[in-house]
Amino acid sequence: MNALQEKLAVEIPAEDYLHCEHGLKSWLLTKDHKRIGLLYLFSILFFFALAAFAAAMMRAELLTPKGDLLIPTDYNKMFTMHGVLMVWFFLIPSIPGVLGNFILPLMLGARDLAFPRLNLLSWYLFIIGGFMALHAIVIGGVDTGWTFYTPYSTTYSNTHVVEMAAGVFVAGFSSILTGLNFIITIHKMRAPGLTWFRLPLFVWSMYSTSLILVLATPVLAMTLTLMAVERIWHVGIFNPALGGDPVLFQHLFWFYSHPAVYIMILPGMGVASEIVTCFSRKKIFGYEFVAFSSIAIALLGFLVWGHHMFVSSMSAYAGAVFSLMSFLVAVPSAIKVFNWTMTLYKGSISLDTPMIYLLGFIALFAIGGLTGIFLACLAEDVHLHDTYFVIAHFHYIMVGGMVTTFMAGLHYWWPKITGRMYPEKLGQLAALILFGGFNLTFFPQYILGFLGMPRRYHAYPPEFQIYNVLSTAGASILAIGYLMPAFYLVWSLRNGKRAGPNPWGATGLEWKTSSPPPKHNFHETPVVTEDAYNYPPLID
Amino acid sequence: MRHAALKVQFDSLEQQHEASRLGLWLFLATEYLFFGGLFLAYTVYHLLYPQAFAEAGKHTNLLCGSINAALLLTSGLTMSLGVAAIRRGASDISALWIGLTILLALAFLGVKGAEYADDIHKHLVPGSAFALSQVPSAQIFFYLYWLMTALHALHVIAGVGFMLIVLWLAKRGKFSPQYHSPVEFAGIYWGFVDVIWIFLYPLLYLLDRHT
Amino acid sequence: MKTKHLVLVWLGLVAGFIATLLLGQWRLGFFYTPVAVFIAAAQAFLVVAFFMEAKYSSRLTWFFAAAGIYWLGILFVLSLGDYFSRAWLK
Amino acid sequence: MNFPLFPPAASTIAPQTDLLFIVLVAVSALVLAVIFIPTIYFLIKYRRGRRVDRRMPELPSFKIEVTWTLITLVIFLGLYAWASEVYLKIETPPADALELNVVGKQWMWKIEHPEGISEIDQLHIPIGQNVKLILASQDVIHSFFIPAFRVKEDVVPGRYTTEWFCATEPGTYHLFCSQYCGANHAQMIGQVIAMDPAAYQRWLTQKSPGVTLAQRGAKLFRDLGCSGCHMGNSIVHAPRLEGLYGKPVPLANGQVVVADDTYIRDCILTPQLRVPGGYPPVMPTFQGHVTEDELFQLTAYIKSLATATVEGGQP
Repeated sequence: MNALQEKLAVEIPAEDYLHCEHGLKSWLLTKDHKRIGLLYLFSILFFFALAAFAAAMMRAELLTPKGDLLIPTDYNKMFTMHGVLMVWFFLIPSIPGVLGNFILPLMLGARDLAFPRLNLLSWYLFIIGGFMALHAIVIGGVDTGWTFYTPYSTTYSNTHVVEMAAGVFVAGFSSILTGLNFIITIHKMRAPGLTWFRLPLFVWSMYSTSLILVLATPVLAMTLTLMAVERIWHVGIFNPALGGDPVLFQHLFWFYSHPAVYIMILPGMGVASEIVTCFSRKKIFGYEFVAFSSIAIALLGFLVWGHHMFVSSMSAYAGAVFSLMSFLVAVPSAIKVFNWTMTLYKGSISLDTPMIYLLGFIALFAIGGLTGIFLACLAEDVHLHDTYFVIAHFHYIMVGGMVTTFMAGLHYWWPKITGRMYPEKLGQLAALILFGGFNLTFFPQYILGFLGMPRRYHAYPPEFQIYNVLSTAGASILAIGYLMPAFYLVWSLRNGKRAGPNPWGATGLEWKTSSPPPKHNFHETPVVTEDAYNYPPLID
Repeated sequence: MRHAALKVQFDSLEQQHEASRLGLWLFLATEYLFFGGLFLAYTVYHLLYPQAFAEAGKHTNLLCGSINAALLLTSGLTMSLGVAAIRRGASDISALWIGLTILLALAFLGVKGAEYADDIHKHLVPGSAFALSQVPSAQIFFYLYWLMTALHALHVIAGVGFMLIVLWLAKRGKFSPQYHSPVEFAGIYWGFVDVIWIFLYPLLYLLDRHT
Repeated sequence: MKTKHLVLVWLGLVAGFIATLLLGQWRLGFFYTPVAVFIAAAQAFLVVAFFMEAKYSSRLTWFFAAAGIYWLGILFVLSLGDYFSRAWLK
Repeated sequence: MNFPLFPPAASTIAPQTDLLFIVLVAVSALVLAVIFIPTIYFLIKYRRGRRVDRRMPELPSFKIEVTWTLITLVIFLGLYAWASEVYLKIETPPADALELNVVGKQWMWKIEHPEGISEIDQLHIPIGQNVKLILASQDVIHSFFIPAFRVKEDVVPGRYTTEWFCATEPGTYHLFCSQYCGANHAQMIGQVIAMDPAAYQRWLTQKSPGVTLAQRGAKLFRDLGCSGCHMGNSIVHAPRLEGLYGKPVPLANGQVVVADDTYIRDCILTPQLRVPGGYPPVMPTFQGHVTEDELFQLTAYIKSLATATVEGGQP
């Protein structure tokens, strides 16, 4: 980019994607990936707020050992609502739907995704699915847990299971179409010169994520169909009275739902690689290893689902195979963490808000990943399975990992999305509060789990109380950490200082266009001549 | 000059065509994983209850199933001939072949409907009035039979819809030897519908048929 | 693609269909299913390669087609692994 | 205010899994140190604006990558092998175990002792003795979890699962249902009371109802009409059950199965599934007519016939 263009871009671009069209219709019928990304942002935040409310109710109930705030059924509906909304309507679409949609075509130097209309359809399917799930909650709720285990879901629960499953089913097709769109875009829409090994690592991680979205989600769709038909028809293949095996449901369910965990964490890892390099002004250490570890996670991640079933009466030999695979899938994650750490070496590190979130992520993800090893250990899992240890572990991965990187990415690309900077000091403070609150909420749950407190209990023996009190206290702090950005980010929309095309001095094509970008991203198709993260060498 | 069918995000018709075709193939990969759940259930219960499956498998309508297999295999040919014709620029002949494919598909659905009526008449619907309730787990076979064939029939219907749209576009003169992606895609999709039936046929109609 | 080739492919499919049908009348018992699935796989290959024109498409097409089969294979092998080995430990 | 860190450890398995746990914690702490200490050091040393030598030396990065991959892999494989070995112990009940029957139903546990004692939400066991639980569910999936023994197994409707342990310390321990099972899942809890063998014997004699599980099964066997075909001089050609339990049974389809608890259960519920060779498949199903408790009673009765001989007539 020459100096004149640079100067032009700093001035407010008249034709940016936010201002080129006006009115509700221009948003609801948009095919612009950037606007669709924002549609996703608003919708997932809405579902996040609802799911967080459910979590708050649960934490309040668990302050005391007796079940005194909610009746048991309502508590069960709360954790089901929390799980379903968080997993399918917040975590899975969060980074792909918002940041992936917005940033991926920009990073590739493309004018849009390969199938913009399909992209809009994905959002509508997501919204329809979401409102079907909400409808199920409003008309009385569902009490099966997000896992829908048979035969409870098919025969014994008298709540609105079918409606809820239908909502998830529809949202699943939204995931499939998004993943498909991303894969084809990455294959076919790269700018000239942008070879595979020049791609930013965020693109690699989105590619791996999309593979899982595309290939695992259909199995979930079929599993939920089988479950719902069995519930409606009163006959089915999971019914033990007909010779059916409820454990088959678990195989099918976890074939999707374990890889789904990688749908949630892989995009976060991609964001991490972007931010670590930008704020240490360095090439990533071991680019190929980080890139291929994403693919390895996508491939190996499909071989480990049985570790959710070690005590389900599955064969012990199958358990041994699944356990081995679970250890192996942890290796690529470890590689990534080591590489991020090594990237800091001899860097020029600046602790801006995204970087603070990101360092928090590395810590939380490391703890979450290591405790995953506990659960992959067959003998240890027998004791820890279905206790709060599992809850703590996956919240470290999903909230500590995914949500923290989502916040990191949102702050990192916020100037690109809106053209404005947020107040830096407040951002840093919020990131620290989030880190502290998170640990206080979830670390005690590891101990609770080891002591033997089962999950999904609304009442518990009194000796567990102290850790539950700590956890609830932490949740209150965590809530502040989440609410702060909601205020200062909105404030920045009008009052933030103008960002210019590249406020962080980062590499990557998304920073080579104006902020906010024009409707078709680039005035001229960019040509790539260098590797990713080609920061100038640091002397001192 | 940009071709009228070239979308803004693409640079050339070739890029657009290749992207869309890959997208379709990837979509079909999700489709067979979708069916995969059912096939897995079928395999598991076939292994657990071989006798029940053999016994229950005798009661499906072999004649209807075989006619339908022949119809679908042939429709695969007619559809491919339709694609080959449009590529030569013979859009009228192409429309004829696609029309014939639609007729074969409708015949398939007709036979399937008659077969369903017969199955219902013979109480082969799992539930309290199930005819083979003395055979343990025979209900599982028929439950899978109904789900698999119904799901396949839905795909046949979707395929017919796809082909009707293609015919309508062809009638409006949208296709040329340079641009005829929708015709080709309808052909690919129809091939998938064929493949599913190729697997369903022996699994549902030919278990233990010797007399 | 030439009409002649397409008709040949169709004849191959019909041959597979008749083989499936005739083998079904034989006393193969439980072994019928693997044999029939093998024939079906051959037929499916013909359809995918010729009717769906994968043979004349880019390698990426094959990659996507194979990816789905690979993941389907994982689903089958690991799930069935459980069912086969359940009786081993008593 | 106290902060408990360890649950009571009161079975032979507990010290083994706890050792594994401690090693896992130590390995985790080590890995975290390897990540956190350099990170913090780099953050301070290479803070932007500080004047330090930032020239990147030529690192053998491929070797570094391979090294830490291999180290991770070796540690993981070691942990894997160790944990799997302990797991196989947990999953393999010893042959000499005292067998108790457990039925889980929404939302209670019912335990049946062979002596005829039934307990609700309480499990009395002797210490120093291997105990094997045969678990059945009347409705949904439950899970029988005793934290102090570090064991748990899902209770799956439609079949039996097993769980075993050997208690080492007398005391009262928690019993939890750990697989979500509906509204009152959190109330599906109870106590495991581990006792000295002598105290256990006293408890048995004190609580004994005078009728054993097998005797209750025998009554049921007559009431349900089973004896009409399987006993005495019946006109129906049905297999005799004396001496059956634990023996191989040739089936009509040529297979051979061992007549264990699962086989007996299957024969009562789905008699057509595995018909013994030489008998017509005429037995009606008892699916829906017998509860899981009753199945245990009938099985106990058939077990008690294992050493009996057929009276009057050929088998």
